[in-house]
Amino acid sequence: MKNPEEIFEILKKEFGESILAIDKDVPTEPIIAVDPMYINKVGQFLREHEELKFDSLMVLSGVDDANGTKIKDEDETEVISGGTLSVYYHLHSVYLKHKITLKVSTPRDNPKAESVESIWKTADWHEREAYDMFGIIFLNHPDLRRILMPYDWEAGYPLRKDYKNPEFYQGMKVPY
Amino acid sequence: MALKTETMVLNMGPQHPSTHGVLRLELELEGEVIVNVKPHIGYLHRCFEKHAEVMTYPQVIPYTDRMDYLASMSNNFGYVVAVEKLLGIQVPDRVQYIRVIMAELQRIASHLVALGTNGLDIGAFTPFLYLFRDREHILSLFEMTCGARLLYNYMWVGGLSHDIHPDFVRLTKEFVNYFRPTITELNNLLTFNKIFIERTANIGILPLDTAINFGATGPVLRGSGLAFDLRREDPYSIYDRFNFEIPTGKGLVGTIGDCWDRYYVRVLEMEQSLRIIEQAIDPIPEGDVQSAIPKRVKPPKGTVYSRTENPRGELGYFIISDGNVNPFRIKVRGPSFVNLELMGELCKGHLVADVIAILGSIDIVLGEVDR
Amino acid sequence: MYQFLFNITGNEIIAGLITACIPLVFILIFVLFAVWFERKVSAHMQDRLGPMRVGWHGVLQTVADFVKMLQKEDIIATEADRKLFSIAPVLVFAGSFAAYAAIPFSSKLLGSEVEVGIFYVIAISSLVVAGILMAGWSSNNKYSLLGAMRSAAQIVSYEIPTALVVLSMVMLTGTLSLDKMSQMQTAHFWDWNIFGGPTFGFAKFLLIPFMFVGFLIVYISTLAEVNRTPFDIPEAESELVAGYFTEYVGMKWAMFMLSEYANMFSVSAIITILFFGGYQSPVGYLGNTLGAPALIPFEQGIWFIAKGIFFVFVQMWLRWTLPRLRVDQLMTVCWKYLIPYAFINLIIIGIITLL
Amino acid sequence: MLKEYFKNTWDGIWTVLIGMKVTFRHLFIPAVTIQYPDVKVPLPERVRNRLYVNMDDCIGCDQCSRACPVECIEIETVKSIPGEDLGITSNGKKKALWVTKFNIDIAKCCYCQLCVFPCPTECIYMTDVYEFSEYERENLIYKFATLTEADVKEKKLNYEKFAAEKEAQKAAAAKAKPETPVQTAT
Repeated sequence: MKNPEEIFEILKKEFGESILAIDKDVPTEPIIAVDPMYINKVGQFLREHEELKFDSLMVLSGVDDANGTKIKDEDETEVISGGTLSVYYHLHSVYLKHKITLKVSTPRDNPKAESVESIWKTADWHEREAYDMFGIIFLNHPDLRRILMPYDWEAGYPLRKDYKNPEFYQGMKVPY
Repeated sequence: MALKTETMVLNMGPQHPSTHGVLRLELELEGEVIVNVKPHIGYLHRCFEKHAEVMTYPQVIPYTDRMDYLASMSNNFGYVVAVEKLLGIQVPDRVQYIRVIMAELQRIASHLVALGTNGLDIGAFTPFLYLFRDREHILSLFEMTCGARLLYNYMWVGGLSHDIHPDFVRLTKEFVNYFRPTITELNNLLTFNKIFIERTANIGILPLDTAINFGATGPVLRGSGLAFDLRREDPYSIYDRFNFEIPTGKGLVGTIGDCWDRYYVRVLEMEQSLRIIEQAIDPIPEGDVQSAIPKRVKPPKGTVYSRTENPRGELGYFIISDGNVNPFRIKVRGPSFVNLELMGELCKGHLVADVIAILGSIDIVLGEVDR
Repeated sequence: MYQFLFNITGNEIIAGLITACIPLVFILIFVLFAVWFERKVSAHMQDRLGPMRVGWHGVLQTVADFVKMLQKEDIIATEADRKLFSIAPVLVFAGSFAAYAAIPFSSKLLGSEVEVGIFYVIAISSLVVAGILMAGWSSNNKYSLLGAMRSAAQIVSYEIPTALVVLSMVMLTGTLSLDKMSQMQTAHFWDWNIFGGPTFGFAKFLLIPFMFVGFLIVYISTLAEVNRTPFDIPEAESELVAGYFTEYVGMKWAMFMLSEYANMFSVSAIITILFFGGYQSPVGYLGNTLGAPALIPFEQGIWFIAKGIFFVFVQMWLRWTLPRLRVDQLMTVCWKYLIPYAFINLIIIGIITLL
Repeated sequence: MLKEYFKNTWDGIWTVLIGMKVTFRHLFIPAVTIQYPDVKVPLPERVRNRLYVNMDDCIGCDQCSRACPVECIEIETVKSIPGEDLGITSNGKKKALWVTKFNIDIAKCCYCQLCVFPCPTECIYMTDVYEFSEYERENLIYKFATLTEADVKEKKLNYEKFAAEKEAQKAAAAKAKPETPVQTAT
């Protein structure tokens, strides 16, 4: 049973600079920020390490931080440029009964992160949903396609803050 | 020269009598044996998360009802516990007791549907109707307290929308006494029926480590033998005041973790819920259920991930709030969404008829899968 | 019956037609009754009320359904193989209707007193398989194809246990004709074959357990032949939507229903003849006591139909209690359980009849 | 192996008979279903079906339409002129707004009852009428406003006239004020 600070120390010792920071002040749970390209190694380590043994990934959620600059282009629609799209990993150890939250921030223009599908099988659909809703591309994911939206939905990624509904989808009027 | 055979692709769904909603299973068949299953979801996607970003916190509650429409009370419970953790407010005991009773009644009602449809998929029509007749009693209890039968919007942030009806306690006790013998009747009729056992034992065996790796939770995980129940693991509300066992799959008729075990775990869980209701129904303290409801719910900046034991598994709400009235981002971890990934794993090598039995035993609700 | 009509009309064709029409009329009436009966039985078994609106307790419900079927538009799928698609229901109904030719309803009213009655019935009832395969193949739908293949395997493989048990009964009674079999089991119910047959003596008591086992085997296998639960895999709603008659609508679909219920009665009729004394009444005839022998054939007819309907009720009772077997379990039940038991039963009865 | 073979057969027969006993018993248990159109289930008093607004209590405060998650309540109000008397609501509040339009689109309503709680005069509440299906979707938009078209126009005109007068007075007062300081300056 380890609390997040100890886990952060172990990770810092193991991975050094790819573990960026831990912010504890925000209420209810400390979050460890990790470099997007090392998340699968960190995940592998967290699962194998006998004191940690994070064998189940509870949830993997994409978030549009909307911290870029807001530009108003011609027909007054807001387009956010710059800023980050981040992915939160909530891990839990069934046998050692402790939890940890990892965060990965990827730049908005080409959001890329390593896929953890090989470590926790449940990440397969969660990552596909994060891709479908935010456009975050997970490298070497078995089949990264849209999961909830229609497969050929090319009007962008719905859950982004600056998403605008397309007028028509295959000839059908979208806003009812 | 071996006879060249190619696999036949059979599309089961989205309109199919036993896919528990609009789910399309793309089966690759070799004769009747399944080579590969690819579930296609998204037919019932109503963008709950996009809605949640433009609603205020109390207005999101009717939307959480509609996610897992067979267990709306538990959805409300999960969301409300998350927001209260974020706000850091303490809810009076009367509300806690009523919430636990309502959540357990909802668990029984949801299991009744799960068991009924599981039996229906395998061909047993009558138990389905007996279980729905029992479920009517629970629905009328809910209707008496909050006015609605399926989508309640009953649990509010910090309290409840209505206080319980004066003769709610008496009727719940009546229901508990009425319901126990019907469980044994169900066991006689379906659970220990040789044909039912033949159809579900040793089918869709889920070993424990794949279950954990796939993130399966709830009766699906407990069917594989691990006593992992959030009401005991990570007790929220006042579940630590009640003693109840956590039934797990013991492989009575087949190996541990097969369809029959998942089915039987739900039957035993109904009895445990009855025990909790009995322990919780008497000591309901007096008090006003709407005292702790804040006038304007404006949580501080921060994130919370709270998870509760929904009848189908671990229902998690990951809420990010940036300090103003409507939430910045709500991500819902639906248990059915995660359990459905097991289909590809469990159905290999089985027959078409088994896919239905396995899908019935995993018990998914498409509203929660597609959100 | 045929002889009696031949004397009146003097012309074989008309006499033949009329004797054929009697079972047809009986089937139509029986099906109207049986559909209503099944809906009421299933309703009350499930704490429901069943049809209540059309006529007293929904009695005219089936008539209403029949009229609805009549005015339904007859749709044939474009890619469907037209000719096969239309012949299939006719063939299926012909298969089950032809079985009634040899079934003796009472001593007077029996189709054609053909000597090889039971042999004929078993042969003709496997004509249904061809009809089902045609239906499955011609509706050009994956689900119906799967359903038809399954039902062909099922009906063919369940012929064997039925034939074995029928063989053991023929060995016991010594005749193939259904009519003679019924006549042998006369007077009291303990003379029925289920209780060891008419000849009194030590062999009778020895036979009773094996007769009961034989009855169970033939009852289970005829259930499978008629595609009733727990063997209704070809039209398993939860897997194959509706099996081989998914694409059928209106009158063609009604033909399938007609043949299913006709089959149900013909199968229970054969079981009553083999084991429960055909049209013989268990307690003697009212006609004898009142001294009006002309009354006896009607009484026999009533007894026969009553026994048939009782077994149809048991089939319905099973349908609303049991789940459905999987296809390969269906085969194991038949080949690994029913056929071995039927063989042993056959051998033992053979030895006993020699005593 | 043989023992298991006979056990399977025995199980097969015995469990089927138990199941049949259960269903046979249910033949004699009275049915629980009712014949719906003729027999109707009595609904509890807190039931939430069709919305109803008692217009003489409504003060047009727009609380309910703000609380509605699906925005199916549209309210338009016109301020009243001081002289007019709009009457008192049941709990003694003085009404100050003419409610010219009060539409509830019951087809969009999700029956969550969030609008009933914030209403200060409890004029909006849910009745137990559940058979209100219509042939056209437009009929599902319930118009509760009690003012006729003519009234609405008249009220608007009054208000515009009054607003214009007030505007004129304010302009005049503003003009009057700068004159006085000018005098002192010279």
